[in-house]
Amino acid sequence: MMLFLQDAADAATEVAADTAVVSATAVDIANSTFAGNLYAYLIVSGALFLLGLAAILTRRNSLYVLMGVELILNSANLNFVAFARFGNYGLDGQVMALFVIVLAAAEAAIALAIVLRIFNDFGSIDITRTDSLRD
Amino acid sequence: MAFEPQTLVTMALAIVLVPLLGAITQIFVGRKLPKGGDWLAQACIVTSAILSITLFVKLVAGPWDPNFAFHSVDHGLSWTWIKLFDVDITVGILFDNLSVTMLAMVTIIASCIFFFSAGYMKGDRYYSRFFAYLCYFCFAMLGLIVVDNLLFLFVFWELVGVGSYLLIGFFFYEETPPIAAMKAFMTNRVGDVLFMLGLVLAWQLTGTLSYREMFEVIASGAFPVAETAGGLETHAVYTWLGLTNHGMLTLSGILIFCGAISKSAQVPLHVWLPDAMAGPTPVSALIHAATMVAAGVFMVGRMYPFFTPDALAFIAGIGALTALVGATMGIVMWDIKKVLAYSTMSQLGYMMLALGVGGYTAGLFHLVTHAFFKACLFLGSGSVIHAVHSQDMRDMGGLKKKMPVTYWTFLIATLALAGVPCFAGYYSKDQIVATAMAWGMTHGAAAWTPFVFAAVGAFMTTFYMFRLIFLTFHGKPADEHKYSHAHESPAVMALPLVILAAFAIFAGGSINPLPHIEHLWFNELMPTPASAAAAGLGLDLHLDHFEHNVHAAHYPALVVSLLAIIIGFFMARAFYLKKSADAEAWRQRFGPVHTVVSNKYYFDEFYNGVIIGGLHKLNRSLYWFDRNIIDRIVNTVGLTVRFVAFIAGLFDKYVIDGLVNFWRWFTQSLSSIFRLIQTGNAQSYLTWTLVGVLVLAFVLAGN
Amino acid sequence: MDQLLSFIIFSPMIGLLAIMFMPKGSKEAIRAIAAAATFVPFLLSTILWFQFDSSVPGMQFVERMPWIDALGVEYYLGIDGLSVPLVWLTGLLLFLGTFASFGIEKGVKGYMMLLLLLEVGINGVFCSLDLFLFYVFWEVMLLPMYFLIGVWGGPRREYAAIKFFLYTLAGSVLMLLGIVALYLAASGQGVATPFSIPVLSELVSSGQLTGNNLVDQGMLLGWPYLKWIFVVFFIGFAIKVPVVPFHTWLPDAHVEAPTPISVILAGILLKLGTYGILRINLGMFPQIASEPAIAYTGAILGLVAIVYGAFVAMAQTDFKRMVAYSSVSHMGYVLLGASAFTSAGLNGAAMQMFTHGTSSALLFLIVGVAYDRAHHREIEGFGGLASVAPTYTGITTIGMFAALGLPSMSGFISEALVIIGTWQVYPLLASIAVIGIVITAAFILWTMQRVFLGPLNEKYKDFKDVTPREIFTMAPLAFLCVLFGVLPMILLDKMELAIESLRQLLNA
Amino acid sequence: MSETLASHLTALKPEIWLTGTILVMLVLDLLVGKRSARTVGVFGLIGIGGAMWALMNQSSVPVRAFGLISIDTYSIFFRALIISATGIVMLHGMVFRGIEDETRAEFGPMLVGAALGACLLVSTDNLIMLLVGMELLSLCSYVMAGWQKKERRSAEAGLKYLVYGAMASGLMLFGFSLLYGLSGSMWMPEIALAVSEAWSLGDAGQHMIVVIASTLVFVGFGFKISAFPFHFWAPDVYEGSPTPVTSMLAVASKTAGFGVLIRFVDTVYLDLTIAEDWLGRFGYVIAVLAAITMTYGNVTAVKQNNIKRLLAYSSIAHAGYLLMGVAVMTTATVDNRAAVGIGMESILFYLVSYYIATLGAFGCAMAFANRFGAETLEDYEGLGWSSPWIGACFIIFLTSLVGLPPAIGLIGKWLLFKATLSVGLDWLAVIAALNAAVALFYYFKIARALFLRGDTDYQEGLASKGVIPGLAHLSLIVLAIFTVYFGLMWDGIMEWVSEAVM
Amino acid sequence: MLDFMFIFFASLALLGGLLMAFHPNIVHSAFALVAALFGVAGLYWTLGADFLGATQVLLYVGGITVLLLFAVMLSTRDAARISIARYALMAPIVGLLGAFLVTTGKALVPIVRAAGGALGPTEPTTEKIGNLFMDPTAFMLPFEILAVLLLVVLVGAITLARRGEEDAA
Repeated sequence: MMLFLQDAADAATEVAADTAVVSATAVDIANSTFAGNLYAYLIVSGALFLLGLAAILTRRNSLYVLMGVELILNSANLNFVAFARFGNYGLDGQVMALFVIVLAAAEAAIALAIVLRIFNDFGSIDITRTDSLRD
Repeated sequence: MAFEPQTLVTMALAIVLVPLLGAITQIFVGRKLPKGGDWLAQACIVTSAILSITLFVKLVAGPWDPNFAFHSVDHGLSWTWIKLFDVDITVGILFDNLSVTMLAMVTIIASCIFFFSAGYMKGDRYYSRFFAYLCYFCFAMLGLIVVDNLLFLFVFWELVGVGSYLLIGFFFYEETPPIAAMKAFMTNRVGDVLFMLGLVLAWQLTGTLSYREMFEVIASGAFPVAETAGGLETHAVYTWLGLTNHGMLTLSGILIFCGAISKSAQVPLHVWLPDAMAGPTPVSALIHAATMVAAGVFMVGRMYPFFTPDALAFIAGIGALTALVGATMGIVMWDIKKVLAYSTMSQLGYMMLALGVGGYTAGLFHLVTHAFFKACLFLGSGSVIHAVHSQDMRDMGGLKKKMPVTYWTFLIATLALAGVPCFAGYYSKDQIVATAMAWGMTHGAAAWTPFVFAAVGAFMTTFYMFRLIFLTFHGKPADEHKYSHAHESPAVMALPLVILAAFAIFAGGSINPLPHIEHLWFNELMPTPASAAAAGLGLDLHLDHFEHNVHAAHYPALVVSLLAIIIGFFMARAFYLKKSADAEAWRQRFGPVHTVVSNKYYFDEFYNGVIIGGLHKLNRSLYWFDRNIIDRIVNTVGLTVRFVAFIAGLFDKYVIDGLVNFWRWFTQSLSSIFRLIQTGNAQSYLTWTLVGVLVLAFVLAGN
Repeated sequence: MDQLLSFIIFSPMIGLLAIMFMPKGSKEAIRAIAAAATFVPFLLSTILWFQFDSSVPGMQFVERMPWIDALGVEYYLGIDGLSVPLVWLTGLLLFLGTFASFGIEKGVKGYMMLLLLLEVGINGVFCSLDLFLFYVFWEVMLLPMYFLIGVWGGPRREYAAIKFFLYTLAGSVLMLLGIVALYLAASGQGVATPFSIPVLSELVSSGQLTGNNLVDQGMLLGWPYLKWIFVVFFIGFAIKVPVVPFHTWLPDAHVEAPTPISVILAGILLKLGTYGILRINLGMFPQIASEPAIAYTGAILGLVAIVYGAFVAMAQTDFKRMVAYSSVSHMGYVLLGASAFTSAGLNGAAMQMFTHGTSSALLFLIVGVAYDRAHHREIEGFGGLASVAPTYTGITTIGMFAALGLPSMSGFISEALVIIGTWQVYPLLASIAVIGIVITAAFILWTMQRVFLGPLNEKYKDFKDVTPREIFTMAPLAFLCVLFGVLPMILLDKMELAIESLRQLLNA
Repeated sequence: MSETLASHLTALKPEIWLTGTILVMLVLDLLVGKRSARTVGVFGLIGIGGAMWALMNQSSVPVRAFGLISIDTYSIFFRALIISATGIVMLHGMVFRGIEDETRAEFGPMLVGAALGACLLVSTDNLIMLLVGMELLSLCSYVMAGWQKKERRSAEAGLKYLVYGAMASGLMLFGFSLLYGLSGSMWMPEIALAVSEAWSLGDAGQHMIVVIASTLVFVGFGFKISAFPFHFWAPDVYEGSPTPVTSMLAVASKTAGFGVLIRFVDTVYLDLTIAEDWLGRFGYVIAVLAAITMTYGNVTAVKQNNIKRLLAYSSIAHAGYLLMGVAVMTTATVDNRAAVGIGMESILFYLVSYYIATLGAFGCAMAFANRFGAETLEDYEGLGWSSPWIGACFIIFLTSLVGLPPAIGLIGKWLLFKATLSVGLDWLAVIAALNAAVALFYYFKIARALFLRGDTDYQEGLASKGVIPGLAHLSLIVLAIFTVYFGLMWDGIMEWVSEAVM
Repeated sequence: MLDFMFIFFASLALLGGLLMAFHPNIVHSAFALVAALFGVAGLYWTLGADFLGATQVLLYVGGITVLLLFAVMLSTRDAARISIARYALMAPIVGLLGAFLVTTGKALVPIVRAAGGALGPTEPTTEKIGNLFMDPTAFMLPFEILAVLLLVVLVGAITLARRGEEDAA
């Protein structure tokens, strides 16, 4: 798994070079209705945030909770990148987003290990059923 | 002065402490000594006796000075017991005619009784301990006599109480003696705390507790402490009570006298004395006839200048009542010792009466003479009891033949007690009646009561004493079996009887039936001291008038006394010797009265039922209160919680102990509620968290 | 011996450490060490007693050094006439208590260690002149006591221990409040040592410390700031004494506690409360203490304790509970005497602390002997023990008479002084207080009669008389009861100057 | 550049020690394998000792490393607590029977990893570094919580911790993004400027940014310190986790949480230009949360039966007490920043006392679990007699936790109360005092079970012989001694703390 | 062009998110999540974050695929059940939070716009980011720490998971 992550990092660099074609010019941005509008990004990120929460709050499968968290993280990342871009804040936002992505992956790895244990021990990954620890 | 002050003090200390030494030795090693160490105790008391008699001869009989007084304090011989900023208690030795005479009397009687006891108590399981207790008692009694200080008098006063407690309860392994002992001590305790209050008040009035200084301060009319005493309450209470210096002095006097009421078995605290007869007879003779009970009289005599006329009137009243009440009860008793006990009570009443009506000399004189003949009577009764192993007079009779020594000595003492002329008791008793009469003459109306009571009492005294003699020594033996085993007591018991009988005759110091009162030895030595209270308060006691009346009353009183004796004797003879009058019929005739009297006026019932019973009830309710109210009020938040708990019925078992449990219950309930959130369901945790986030956001966003 | 006090306080720690490293099983050795470890402070405090110069006013054997500079806390020890007898009594009772504890078989090691720790705390309280130090020592006593009752106690020990703990904890929390309040006021004024008792006393009594800097005009909820502190301290100490509404922990604690612990509890721990009242309430806030209403309240509380305690004691069927309630009654004299502000009253109060320490300790030892042999304490369940146990009865008689205040016993002196002192200011209260004397005599004699006198209860015909070890624990106390009854000045002399300066302070 | 790098690295010596320790342990794990898990542990201990040594040698002159870390007395203080706690936990982890021997060797790296994360967390003032540090700490903790193989409760604890932690960090991250949007920076001082500007000059909408961002950020911190209402995971996770992990969570993790919270509050909110209005509002909320947290923790603890769960609630309650200090800090005004110092000082001191006593208490719980398999109050009955040393230590720790003399806990509470009173938060002090009374109950339930209940006979437990178990026990005794010693001689701690506060 | 990209990716993200959150079948949900994440990656590109977008695609899609595999393996039918009550509970929470977010966003936009001024052209970021990661005064430390983190966490995860396998066996 470690190797996988390192590979992934290398691959990402390459892909990034290829996708440079889609980078926009100032004119493009000035002309775009949505892509040049911070509101639009914020609405998307907010919606993702709320959808993530909704998943966390409604789904009993513990994997959903994790997926919901991923959505929340992504919404935050989107914020970072959007703010960095529109506020001309530099690269900090993107760096943060990068860290978050890696951390989320690590988290997912642990989550899977734990969920596996839960499934073995409880025979279910229903988060409402793992309640042997309670008052 | 025959002795150096130093010597006198040494002798005084020896008199007091040698018996203590004997007591300590006896209690620790007595059992291991040959003959149980009785010789040691006897040696101790004889040492004291010899010293006392020496003192008596040298100090009293030698100079024959009515004003003789030796204060060791004057010679720098004193002991500072407690010295604080405002409390200075310095004790010294006070020898005057009264104390030296008392010393001699007590030691002589005690010596007799020590020897008598050696016979009487022979073979007892705790033989040596008995002597230890006796020694201890003597130590306390002698200490009481020689000190010059009211507080120390109080100290020894209590110690004689302890001696009495130990000795009454000597047969502690039996049912009644310990109870009687406790009763005696408790009754005395009641009087003693009042005494103590009186003492404290006196101390506050005068700033000292030394007799002489107290009298000086009072006589000077300056009550230093009383006037300067401030404090929140003092002022308010005194004002409220309207107490003046006069009033306070009277109050103090009465309170001090309360000590004597219990100690000298005056009504209404006399109930312990008859019960105290549960102790061994020598003890009754020494303590409950001759010495300790007389300590009350001694104390009143000592404090005589302190008492205001009002206080003295109170004393007289109590004394008169006691004289009569005691005598009436003496008539109806069957127990030989009880008769003597009530007789003692009655005689003590005479003494108090005498002191109260101004017959200082008469009262104290009677104290001395009475001590001898009453001791003799008790020892005689002890001899009888020893012989027949019973105390009930209905089991006796005809013992005159079997026990001649006992009989004759007993008879002599009886005559002395009845006040038959030429016997010691006559001189003192006659004076009492005369003084009482004079008091009546001086003050008129109600003031005649003491005299009347005294006269009636004199008649009764003769009656019950001869009733005793006739029933015991004359007539036919009631119980042949007991009679057959009866025998004269051994010499060690008989000799003391004889000695005491001799004193019963000669202690009056005269065998002239019509003496000039002033020339009786006692009157010469112990004239009535001037009343400090009257001097201080500026009261006129009309002493001249009173003196005159005493003279005037002398012969009328004598006649009355003699009449009473004669009537008493013949009535007793008629009822009990000749059986010409039917005692039973008379008893029926006086049915209700008899019932009341033979039930001792229901004093015991009153005390047991109302006071002690009430006390127990009170105690138990207070304890209930303590467990159920105080504990809970303090512990719980209050009754409300308890009430709610009761109503709810859910948690009243939790309210067993208040705060602890209430608090526990409270937090536990809250805990149970809080725990409901902790369901173990992670999703609900997340939900709650988000709710929390929302609330926080709202609170932070709100104004 | 400049550090004599420190030695007295901390010498038991050496024994504690030694015991700590003893194997659990060697009970005899542990007992021996404990006895030695309590003997050392006893010896030292005896030296202290004789070294103490009663003709010099003020604190002696002072040790003073900074401790926690941040707060101005000092390690400040010293004694005056008020504390010397109590320190000595502590040494004695702990020493005797150790011997009395030889009968304990369970957890000897822990027991002895706790006992030694307790001694450290008690002596520390008596010697501390710094409130912070005072409080620390005060609390050091709390836990050992809790465990000593809770572990080695009778059947309901847990209940009793927790009750004891909660009550005294409440008391000490109040005390802490007071200390903090004083600290805030003093440190706000820039006092360098805001915990020092002498410094604070000086400031408070000279009116320099009023709390004005904290609250408006020095008033808080209508009362002066200092008065609140006074009240808080008073209640804190009153719980320990215990004064009547706060006394219910005492009987339970006593009944459940093992004998030696009862001895120490009654003999010393209760004195801590009255010591605190004398030292802090009266010594530090004389103006407030001598306000008529406050003084009168104190006197009435004392009176209620005397009379009420005696009455309730009489209702007891449990020997030990009776003694416990009698303690309530006896401690009332201290409060009553202390509230009178007369020389006699204050001296009586101070002396009562000592005399009650000896007599009640003796009584508890006596109860312990009976309980050891009969395994119950029902007064009615005995009877006639005097026939089989004469020595025991003899010692009991002395103890009982000492407790009922018989002249020639120490209790009389102190009670009489209290009554004398009180009468000067509160004659009414003094007259009511004597009811307590009568009732005390009644229940004591009644108990005496039911337990020792009368026909022998056949159940106890094999009742063993006291053993030499028991005599060794009881005889010194009996001797002291008599000694100070006959020669009270030995004791009063030590205390007099301290009391006199207190009195002058109060009557200023 | 290499010189710079070297100087940066010098400033991070303790962290390098820790990292090295992780690597050495992992390598050793491969080399000596399962046979000698303790050898690995010993190396771990040595490494932690080295880190501690390096830390103690750090100069108190503030240094910035890597542009993200500020090494100052404040961070030294927190890192000292964290690293030393890790050492003790490591020691306990080596003997705890709940951790199977075959996985014991891997446990060490997790622990040290968590410590590394915590150290970074408390030293940084950059949000990125903060996030990485916190996640390192969290992720290692998730793993450790679920470490016990045969215990399904452990897995459950892991899951719950993970789920809760993931969401909390997600929310916090979202909050960060808002702050970033507001200020354009990840650096706290700059954020502070933006926040104060937004609050003092902005309209209601801008206020809302601050509010929402703060709330969301506080979720992340609140989760770490287990403050109400972000504490829900704590009882379950504390109970389910292996005991040494529990103490790690209760001590190191919470300490780190407070370290970062205080820094955040101090830097972002207490900037001199911040509008007092906001601070008052925030402070009020913190104070209320403090009150609720301590009350909730204490009251709920009363009915607990499982020792670890009970201690978990107590740890929540202590978080409440500590929050009191934060509330005190927020009462500072522009003119008078004294309250910051007072509040911080009291928190830091309390943390020390909490650190010692909680480590000790959980250590004792572990020892009892080890020897007797005891977990509940019933199991504990009479065990004090069988293991008197541990029992006595336990009592001492409880004494400290209640705040009774002569333990250090008293001083901690005293300082907190004093601080609270001195800034006029009287009601909070009163609630705290009431709470102390409640706390007595359940703490003494333990004491009672240990010594007063059950038979006092000696019960045979599993003996643990050897140097390491001996050391583990010794650590408890040393902690107990510290508890009392520092309770009496707390001058040194006080100095250290005030130095850390600057 | 950008608008189109935005609309496309935004729709992808939102629809993916919606499906993920509400589709009863976890497999579908997982694929929806992949779509959503991909959409977000696209949005990064529209924002000029080329490297980030690429990382998003590679790492997330890779990670989530693994996640999915396990999910399919493990999920049980009952776990997928959706309770109406939960929705009822969720709705107000999410709604209120949404309202908060709207106000926040409205206030944030002008601030950010003011700070940013006129938008410049986007530039390739990969090199810059790489430099940042290697700059000791920038993000070198977190980057290195991240390596440690991954190492430790993966060892941990493996240990946990391996034991899980042993248990299952």
